[in-house]
Amino acid sequence: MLLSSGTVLALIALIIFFFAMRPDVFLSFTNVKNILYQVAILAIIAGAQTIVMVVGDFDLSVAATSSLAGAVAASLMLGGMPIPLAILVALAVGLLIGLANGLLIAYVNLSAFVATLATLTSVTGLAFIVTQGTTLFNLPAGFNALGQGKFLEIPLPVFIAIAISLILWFVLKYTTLGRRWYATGGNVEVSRLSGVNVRRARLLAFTIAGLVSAIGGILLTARLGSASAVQGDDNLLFSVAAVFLGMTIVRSGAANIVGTMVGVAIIGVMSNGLNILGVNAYVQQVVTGLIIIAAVTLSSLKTRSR
Amino acid sequence: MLLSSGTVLALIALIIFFFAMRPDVFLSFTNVKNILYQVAILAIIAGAQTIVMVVGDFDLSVAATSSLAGAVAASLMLGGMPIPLAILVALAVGLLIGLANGLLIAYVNLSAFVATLATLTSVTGLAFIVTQGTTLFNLPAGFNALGQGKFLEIPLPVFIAIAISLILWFVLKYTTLGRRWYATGGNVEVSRLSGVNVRRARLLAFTIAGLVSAIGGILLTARLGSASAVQGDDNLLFSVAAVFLGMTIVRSGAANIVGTMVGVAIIGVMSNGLNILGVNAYVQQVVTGLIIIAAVTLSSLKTRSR
Amino acid sequence: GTGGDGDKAFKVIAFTSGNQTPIGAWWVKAVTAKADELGWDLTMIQGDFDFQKMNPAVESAIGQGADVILDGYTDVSSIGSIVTAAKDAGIPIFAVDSGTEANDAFALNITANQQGIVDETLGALDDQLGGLKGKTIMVIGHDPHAGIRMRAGLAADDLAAAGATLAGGAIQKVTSPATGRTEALALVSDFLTANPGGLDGVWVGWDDAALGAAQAVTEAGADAKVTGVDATSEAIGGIEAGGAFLATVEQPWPSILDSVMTAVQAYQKDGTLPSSNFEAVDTTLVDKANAATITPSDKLK
Amino acid sequence: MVKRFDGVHALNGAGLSVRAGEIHALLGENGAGKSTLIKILTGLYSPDSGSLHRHGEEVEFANVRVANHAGVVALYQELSVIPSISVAENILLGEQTPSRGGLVQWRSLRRRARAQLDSINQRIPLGMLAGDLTPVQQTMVAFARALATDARVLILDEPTASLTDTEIKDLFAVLRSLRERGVAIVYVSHRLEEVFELCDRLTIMRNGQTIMTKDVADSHIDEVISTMVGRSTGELYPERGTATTTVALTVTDLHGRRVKDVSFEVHRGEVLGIGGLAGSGRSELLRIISGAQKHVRGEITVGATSLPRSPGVGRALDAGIALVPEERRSQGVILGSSIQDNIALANISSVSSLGLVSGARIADITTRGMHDLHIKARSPRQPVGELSGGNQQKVVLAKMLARNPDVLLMDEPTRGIDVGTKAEIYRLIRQLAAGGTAVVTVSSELPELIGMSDRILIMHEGRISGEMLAAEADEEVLLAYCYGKANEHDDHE
Ligand SMILES: Nc1ncnc2c1ncn2[C@@H]1O[C@H](COP(=O)(O)OP(=O)(O)OP(=O)(O)O)[C@@H](O)[C@H]1O
Ligand SMILES: Nc1ncnc2c1ncn2[C@@H]1O[C@H](COP(=O)(O)OP(=O)(O)OP(=O)(O)O)[C@@H](O)[C@H]1O
Ligand SMILES: [Mg+2]
Ligand SMILES: [Mg+2]
Repeated sequence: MLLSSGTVLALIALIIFFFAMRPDVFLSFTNVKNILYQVAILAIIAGAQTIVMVVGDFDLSVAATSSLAGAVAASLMLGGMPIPLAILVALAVGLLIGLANGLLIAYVNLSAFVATLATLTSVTGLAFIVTQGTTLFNLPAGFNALGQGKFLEIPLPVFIAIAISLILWFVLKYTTLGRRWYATGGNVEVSRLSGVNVRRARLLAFTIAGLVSAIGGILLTARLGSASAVQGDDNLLFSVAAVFLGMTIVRSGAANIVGTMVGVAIIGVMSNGLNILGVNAYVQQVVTGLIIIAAVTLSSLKTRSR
Repeated sequence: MLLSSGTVLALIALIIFFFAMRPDVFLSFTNVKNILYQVAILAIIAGAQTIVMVVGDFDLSVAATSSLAGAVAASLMLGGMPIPLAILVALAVGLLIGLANGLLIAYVNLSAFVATLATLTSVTGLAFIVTQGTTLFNLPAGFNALGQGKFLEIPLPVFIAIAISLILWFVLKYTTLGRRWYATGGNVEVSRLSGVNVRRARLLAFTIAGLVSAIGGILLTARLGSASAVQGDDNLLFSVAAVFLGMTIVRSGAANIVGTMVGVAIIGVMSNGLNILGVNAYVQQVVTGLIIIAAVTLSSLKTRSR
Repeated sequence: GTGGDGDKAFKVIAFTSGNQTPIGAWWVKAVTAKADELGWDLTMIQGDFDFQKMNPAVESAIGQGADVILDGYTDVSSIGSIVTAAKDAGIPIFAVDSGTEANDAFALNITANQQGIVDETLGALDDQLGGLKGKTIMVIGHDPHAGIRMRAGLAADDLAAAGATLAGGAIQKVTSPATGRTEALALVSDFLTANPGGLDGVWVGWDDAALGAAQAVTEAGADAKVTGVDATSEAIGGIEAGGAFLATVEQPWPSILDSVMTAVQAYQKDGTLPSSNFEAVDTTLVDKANAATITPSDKLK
Repeated sequence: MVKRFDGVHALNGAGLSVRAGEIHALLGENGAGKSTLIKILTGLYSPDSGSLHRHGEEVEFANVRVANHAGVVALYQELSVIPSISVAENILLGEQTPSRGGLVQWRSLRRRARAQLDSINQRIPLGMLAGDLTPVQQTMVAFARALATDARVLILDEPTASLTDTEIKDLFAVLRSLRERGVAIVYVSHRLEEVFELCDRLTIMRNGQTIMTKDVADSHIDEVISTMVGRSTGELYPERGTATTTVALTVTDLHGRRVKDVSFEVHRGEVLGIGGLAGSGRSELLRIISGAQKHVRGEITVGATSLPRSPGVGRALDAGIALVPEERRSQGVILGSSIQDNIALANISSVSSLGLVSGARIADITTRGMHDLHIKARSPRQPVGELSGGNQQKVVLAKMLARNPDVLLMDEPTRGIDVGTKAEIYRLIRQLAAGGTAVVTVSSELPELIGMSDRILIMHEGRISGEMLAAEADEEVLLAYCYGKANEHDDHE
């Protein structure tokens, strides 16, 4: 079933295309590693977005939260705080933002779009304040190693992204929490009337999304060795695009981790491939949009013909 | 009913607050004119967003479309094309982008989020190509007058924004097209079974939104006397925020022009007021998010207590 | 990485994050042309301001080996991971405008002298206003850009030292470069309504925002003067037109790039590294008098 | 119990007492307040005043979960399934999901779900997405979910509204066995025959008040009806009329996804009833004729004009064909819109000129529709979502009747409608027929089919398996047609 999905076909088509264009480079170990490295953090943030989209909402603040968490960690370490403590505080910041989102949405009944749009704005402001608008750098080498270190030639963020995806996949598939998320996303009203605590389910979804986004942001900071208020901004739109691409691979049309990772792969392969072909940056942007449309159209044609 | 809405209360509270802080300035003719001038273009783009949200969708490409239209007009005029013709071509570009969105969403059945996200990406790329990454300027004075000219001391864009809002208000309220849009947004299947051509309704909504966005973009270019690929970018999030703020003023919770304009006013008053008080830009961002949350929460409390 | 051996092509990695700006685009073209001319094996990486995408690409190129790395307009703070990778591989980085202070990340970084820029622009305001003492000047900056941040800070300090008042009590900040012009326009208009006639000058860290500030001054009918930095053709046009836009500053990018290239060639020949790793070159004030003779920064060939 | 919505009393002195081991019918007209009372019993609404006692002790249910924990469980009217998750998970939702240490016990989940489905005689694949089920199957899954909770008080709000006889029999068997086990069951239905067949006691509500509680054995159906309605009603079914000889609608050789080879004619002034089992293709047939669904081949002719292939609903409406769809909430009305906006929706061209809508004309047709159908609402501006189920259904009818269609297709038009209103609707159908409209109604209730139609078609697996004049119809023969068994002698399977 998976293989016949249009999204997967689109990914395969992209890989074949780029491989045909540059057989010497595209599927080389270095380049594949490169692609993985480039999408590792997007994969984590898209994982966070997946959870929220499973419960039928959006989180526009994922990327901003990740930037703030990275900035907080960096600023604390520069202030002399030990690495593990700084990371913990940054994770707590992500968790709290997620909690705030969750409370506003599940308990104050704001629409997820407005609430997270507002948080996005405020959180970006906070990140500017924390970084004083600059790029914080000169972070401890031990911290940077988290993002830049390698194990068996493969960068650590790749392993971390895989681990987080596996955990999220497991949670979504095998835990009661995950199933409640899916139920809530399928139909809030029915879930509520059937005794699912939908408020708590949504609260938890946003809270965990905040936490996972923070992990992504901290890793991005370690990976770049620096933190700025806006770094990783495009992770927002790309994370949503990845989840949407992935939703088409299952029959129910619900967000799911496997699909999201296929979506992330499409985005990564596309951007790396276009770079390798040396396509002009502006043209790349035009083409990126077209490829997203083609991929999703392909998937929806497939779905309809079933 | 209107006056008791939380969003309207929030607007009044903001006005009273800023007036109390700077009674000499805030409600002066110059400053009110200033606020109107500052929000005129946002009002137009938010009008476009309102239409699309009435049919129950989103358009992430409004701001990008407006930038491209402005860039196209500028580049054609610099190439020697007469002003009216260049404007017409730019409007046609907006219309075509809207049409493309509409076809993808209504006929290819893509989700509005993905489709307009993809258009946003491609259209931004096109705008970079049209401007070659630079800022186009030295536009004909006759063109710039559209954005900078005044009538009775009041800048032309204010009149244009008011005219467009009135037209959209009329269309949404009194025409069969507006009825069909609201019905489609209320329930696609019910509308279809009631004989509404929902595909055409959605197609038209996106197409008109594209056209109206283009008007906004052309005016922005005339107002600044220059065009760059990204100059109206923040209009996207602000337009969505304005529509959402406005949705809370009607009982049905549907998007509506009056509400959107209240939303636009909140955003305009807030940013002007904070500037006048000399609040730091980063703190402004934090406060903006909080005010949006406060306004929407106020409304939802109101609604629930009914 | 030692100097070239002569038998194999000299391998160069070049990267810039700012290829969506005219100057970044010019740098890409100029470096590519130079590499063609000298027969270098050039890998050009363009980052669209997205370090998450650019840094891994550069580091992977480093992993495949190179003799020299060229950096254009990417602040040192954003490329920590590249610097580490380059150091580990023993490849020197030669940079144009990639930090405002000496930094041992680079074998050489040449940039414009920020103090010089501030001296020139404030000098122009001083002349125009007949002294800065007691005048109210607004300073508009943009923190994420290291150069703008530094010169805005210097300008604010120097203004205070000269006895001028900083409008709004602090540096005014633009948050997004995309909307710099509209943000500056709103900042200045709102300040002018709140304080009619209360502004003598506006010092802006870069031309795009300065153009917005100048427009606000004109629209408010105020007589404040505005200065910018960059010498874009639009700014030069504004200066020539003799409105609120008083002056801007030309930074000599072509000659800076030439100097960097000379240093690279020296390194290619026998492995000599420049004696100093930082150089801040002087700039030229552009005002009504010389505007016609300046090549705008977005029209560099 | 007292409960007000916007100052209007939905409940105004309602009370109910249910004993363990009884099936207690809760009856009343549409909008009498039955569903509201049930929502209070299960913690979904909090009453403005009134109290709740369980085993003699006062209790308060803050939300549905608290009520469920106390053993009070409801199958709500219009409640359905979660389309995007599997059948098994739908049956054991939320706290019912077997788990250990936060992990779902999939095996035990399947076993228990299977057991629940077996107990109601359903063979639905557990792994299927609930959204892929037929409406009937969805109802059965929702029912299985209510049974899975081990409730001591089980409340069913019109569970049989969309079921056919087989499922109803299975359901009754389960309810009787639950009664044996001492479960208290509250049963809301507008099908009074069911009440007399199944229930022990009944409580009747009117205008938010409890009017009477009685043993079923001591009650008579006419008394129940007149108590409910507050007046005595005449015959349920009006006299049949005389159909004309003018053909209004001809369907020839129609093939759809499930519909096969269907041909028939309806005359002006005729009421044609279509019966059959769940999933026999009746709904699809009506949807195809109304332009809502595409067909593979076949011809549809209205009067003299032949409709183009897949005309779309708009063209079919213009040709004079109107459909009252079976799922009112997802197909019939926009719940968030007002009554008048819903009615205007199907009549946009007649309430507008030159693309502009006329508020006066909308008010006009709305007033007429609300009056003709006795729609109970505060005002034409009230959102349809706030109306009781039966009144929502009347809005759907009003919307289509305002078009004065030549051919009116109705899919289960009396589903969830009280007897009084049913009688009104039957009269209305007759009135329309007398005015020359050809009426095609699908119904799963055989008595209704016989009572209201002139002629009856029965469908079986997409084909027409039998035809009969209503006046000569016999329930047993019709039922045999429903199972496709009628023509045994010429059907050698
Ligand atoms: N959420 C609500 N807001 C406003 N009014 C409501 C709401 N829910 C119910 N009502 C009103 O309360 C009254 C009782 O409705 P209820 O749904 O309890 O009736 P019912 O007896 O279940 O009818 P039916 O047999 O048609 O389902 C109706 O007049 C209805 O319009
Ligand atoms: N097995 C199935 N899988 C998916 N959809 C189905 C299935 N069976 C029926 N449906 C859908 O359910 C709707 C009703 O089905 P259909 O017209 O066949 O039944 P019907 O005779 O009206 O019976 P009822 O509506 O009482 O179930 C149709 O839209 C049909 O497409
Ligand atoms: Mg009810
Ligand atoms: Mg049916």
